[in-house]
Amino acid sequence: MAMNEDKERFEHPVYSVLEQVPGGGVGLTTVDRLLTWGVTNALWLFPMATSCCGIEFMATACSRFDLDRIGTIARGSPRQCDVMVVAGTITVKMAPRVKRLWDEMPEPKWVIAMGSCAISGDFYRDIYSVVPGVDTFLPVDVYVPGCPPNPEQLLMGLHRLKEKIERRRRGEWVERDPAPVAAGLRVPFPRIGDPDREPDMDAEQLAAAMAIGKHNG
Amino acid sequence: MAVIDPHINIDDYEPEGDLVVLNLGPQHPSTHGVLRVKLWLDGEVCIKAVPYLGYLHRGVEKLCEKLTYVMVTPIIDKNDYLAPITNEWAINNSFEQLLGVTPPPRSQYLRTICAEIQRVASHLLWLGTFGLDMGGALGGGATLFMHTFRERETVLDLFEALTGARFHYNTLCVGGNRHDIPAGWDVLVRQTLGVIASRIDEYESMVHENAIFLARTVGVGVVDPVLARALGVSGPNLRASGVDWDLRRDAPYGAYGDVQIKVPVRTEGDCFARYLVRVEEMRESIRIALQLLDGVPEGPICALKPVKLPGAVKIKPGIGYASIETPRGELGSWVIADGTERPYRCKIRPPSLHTVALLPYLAPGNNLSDIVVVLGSLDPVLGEVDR
Amino acid sequence: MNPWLAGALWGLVVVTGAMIVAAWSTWFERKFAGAMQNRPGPTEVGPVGLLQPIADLLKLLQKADIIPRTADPVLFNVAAPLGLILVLATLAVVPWAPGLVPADLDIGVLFALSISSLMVVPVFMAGWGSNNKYALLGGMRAIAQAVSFEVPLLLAALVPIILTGSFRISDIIAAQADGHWFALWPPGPGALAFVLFFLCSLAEANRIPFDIPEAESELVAGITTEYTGMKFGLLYLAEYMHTLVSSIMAAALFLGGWDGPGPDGPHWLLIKSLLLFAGIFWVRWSFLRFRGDQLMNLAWKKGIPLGLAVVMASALWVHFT
Amino acid sequence: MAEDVPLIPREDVESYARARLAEGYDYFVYCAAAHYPASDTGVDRVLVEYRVRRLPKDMLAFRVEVPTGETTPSLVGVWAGADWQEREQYDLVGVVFAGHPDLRRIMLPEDWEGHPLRRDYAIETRHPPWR
Repeated sequence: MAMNEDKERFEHPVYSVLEQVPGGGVGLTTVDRLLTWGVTNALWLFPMATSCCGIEFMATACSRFDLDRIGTIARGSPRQCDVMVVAGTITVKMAPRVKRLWDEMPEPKWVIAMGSCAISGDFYRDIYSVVPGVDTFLPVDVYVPGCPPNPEQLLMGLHRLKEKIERRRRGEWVERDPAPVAAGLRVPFPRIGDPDREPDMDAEQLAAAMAIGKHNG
Repeated sequence: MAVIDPHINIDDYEPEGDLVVLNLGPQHPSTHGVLRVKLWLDGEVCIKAVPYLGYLHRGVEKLCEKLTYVMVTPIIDKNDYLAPITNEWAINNSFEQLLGVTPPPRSQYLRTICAEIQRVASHLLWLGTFGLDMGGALGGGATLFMHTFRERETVLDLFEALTGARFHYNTLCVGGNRHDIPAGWDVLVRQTLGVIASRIDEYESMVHENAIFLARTVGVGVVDPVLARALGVSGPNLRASGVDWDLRRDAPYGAYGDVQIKVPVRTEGDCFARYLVRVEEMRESIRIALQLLDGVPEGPICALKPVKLPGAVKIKPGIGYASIETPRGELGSWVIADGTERPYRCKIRPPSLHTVALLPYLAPGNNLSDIVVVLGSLDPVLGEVDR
Repeated sequence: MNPWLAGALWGLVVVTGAMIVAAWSTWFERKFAGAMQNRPGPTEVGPVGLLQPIADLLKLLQKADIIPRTADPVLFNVAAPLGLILVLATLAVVPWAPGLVPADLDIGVLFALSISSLMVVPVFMAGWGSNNKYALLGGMRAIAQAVSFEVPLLLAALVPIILTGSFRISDIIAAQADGHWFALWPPGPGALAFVLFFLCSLAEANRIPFDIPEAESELVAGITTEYTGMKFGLLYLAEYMHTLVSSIMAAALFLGGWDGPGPDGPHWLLIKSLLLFAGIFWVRWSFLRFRGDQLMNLAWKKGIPLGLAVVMASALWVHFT
Repeated sequence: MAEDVPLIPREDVESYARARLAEGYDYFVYCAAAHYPASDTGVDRVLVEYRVRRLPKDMLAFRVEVPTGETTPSLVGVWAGADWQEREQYDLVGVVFAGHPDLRRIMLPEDWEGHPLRRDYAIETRHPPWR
């Protein structure tokens, strides 16, 4: 599975080719910086916009804030995107689809959880049909809190994601963001990679995601 | 195009070519949220459309039973996320009716002005996304979208000045408002609405006589008024089909009794008529808001004393229904009170749910491109469809 | 000079030039769209965002290359480069100045048009090979559209051929010397044929208002739905190149090619075609999209009769002068 | 302003509804249901309320009581709008409408257990592997 830890080890054929070149090791650092520059300056977003936060996402893409300034555009197909922005509440019925779309995105890829519903479920965290935060099934890189977050906050989140990518690509160890504390969460649900998470949960979620389309519902 | 029975059994249909089953959504650029429509296509012509709802079912009604009357307002905000203030108003209207309080006139005026400004913002967003449905994210639609969002931002600024939030204001409470008008707000409102009024003319000149816009909307997705009434369709969608009914005029609430309301009605019932009605409504809303702004009475903004505790409001047993006219139609709340500080049952009557119910009737016989346009012209908000 | 060496040099120059123009036209388009939409467009990456295409390219190169398990791997993989190759092949017959032409074929116009009409093959290969319903619908629409618009496009291209009496593009350009551009002279058929040719090449290149094969609002991303990384980049680039080549052809056939005030030369062809190219962006960012059947109506009921009329008119002109 | 809402016996609902439709009440507003668990005031039952309008001004509501385990006739044949509304109330409250053409769950996945808006349904019910 595509986990956070895997991203540090992600290797492209470009690297293996360059290592054969005499003196390539020195050049690799420069090439790596160039490639990192390319990645961080062309983050294409997949708007997983389900509710209110989706409207603020649209506002961010529009003329006052303009995502295009930093080279970021939104594409409709997950195959061409780098960052999934989960904007809005994810319900039990929707979660397998989100998981499936996430798996359809090509590496390297990142997730931004936008808004408190995507972060922890917020108001609805105790509701029978709402997933208490997308970090229970997606490896969230950046949390953008707010209900909904202002466009400035989403831009800040993108900036933070860039910084994280750069530091990771330089080989630094980047701690995961701490799980936001949802006060009064009655039924805690461990997020991906937590030690108290049931070991076969990932496989179950994957199986549920792959099963969609086999039945109506 | 032959009229196809919406309840056709797909096994009985003999296609000209092969049948394609296409799932539009739940994550699709133009389903306006997380609606999923299962389409059976013969070539590109739809034979049958079955919408599947519930991808945003957040259990708001169950949550209302667990929260007190005071705590319900911020939750309800999130239902129709394009016009949050009308959600707050609809639910508080029901509570006030059961409680037997009437908000003071200043609060009524403020609510009405906010609702009308919100209607402008909501319709602006609709116009933009309607353009996206026809022009795509990389085309003229995007240009229209960006322009309408520019104006919508200025409306959000007004609300930010009034309540501190861009949306999800939590500004109404049982018996009145929380936030009084800040100094200079009325000047700001006049200025902004004046600009928007002039910009609406610009949009009209951009799309109104555009041959492609006309070709895509005129005569597409005609809604039959009898069917619309039976399904409970309301708001601009119903008025575009020739039914002259507007709660603001026919059952006045808030400060609507104090103004003359001209309700735009079209009889064609197609996408273009819905566009015309909405654009005319924007103009009308601006006029109403400006007219009310001149006569905002002085006085308190809340009939009850300011709420300090979440359990401060208790309502004696009873069942009540009250509804208001939102940008999408009749939004009502059916509330059962049982004498405690929490509602026993809270049912929201969302206009969008009834609007989406039109889709199985409108889609058959249409091209795939037209289905997207028809869905866009109905302006559903999935937050309130699924609740 | 050795013909092989000459061919290689020409290929290098033309292909590199066209690639650079197409890559930076994405930057130009984003700035242009920004200007139309009250926003700045790319600003942060390099001065006024000029390095944005390079960043996009580097990013696309690093993306994982996913071939869906159910896709047809041959069609899926071949479609993207094939599109680009076909578009570049068209450039071989474009004369940039008198004597300055990679391959001065005596059937240059036919060659260019037949190659550019082959462009629908990779598009349908991508649509079919992806094994995705949206992509398939996109591919089907592309074929229907190409078949419809091929006829008026050829009819419009016949007008300069009839007026010149030659299929050789350099002859056609030479016939337009000293401002006798076919878009202006003879009055009437030339101008109509130019408009028709331009509109049909918009449709051939799948540009708004004729971009139904990749209508984002209905088909998510159309034929490119399943493509990742650089393959998507190639398809995207091929689309831009196709638009660019259409502009160059229109400039050569109707706007006098290298002819212009002051010294003649390749710069005039470049300026004219880039202006047409910018015009395409202008159209793209201001128009909505037609529906499929309306498009067919336009091609068969308006385009073909108009094409026949201008061909007849130009034949009569040649006959009586 | 408490309105007077008649409680119709279940067997008469359909004829009552048809009579209202004949009077011109052709606008369907909603169908809502509330669950009342067994108590000293009555058995375990669901209260269903229909509301219709005669545009522009008149509005009318009527109620039906359905004991748990029994059914009430569906009004889809009278007002087409009752279709999805009754499905929703079946899904969330668990009241079964006899004669409904397509009584499936509408909001929740089709394999869901229980009806969440019943008073005995715990709000924080788990649904592995998603919550």
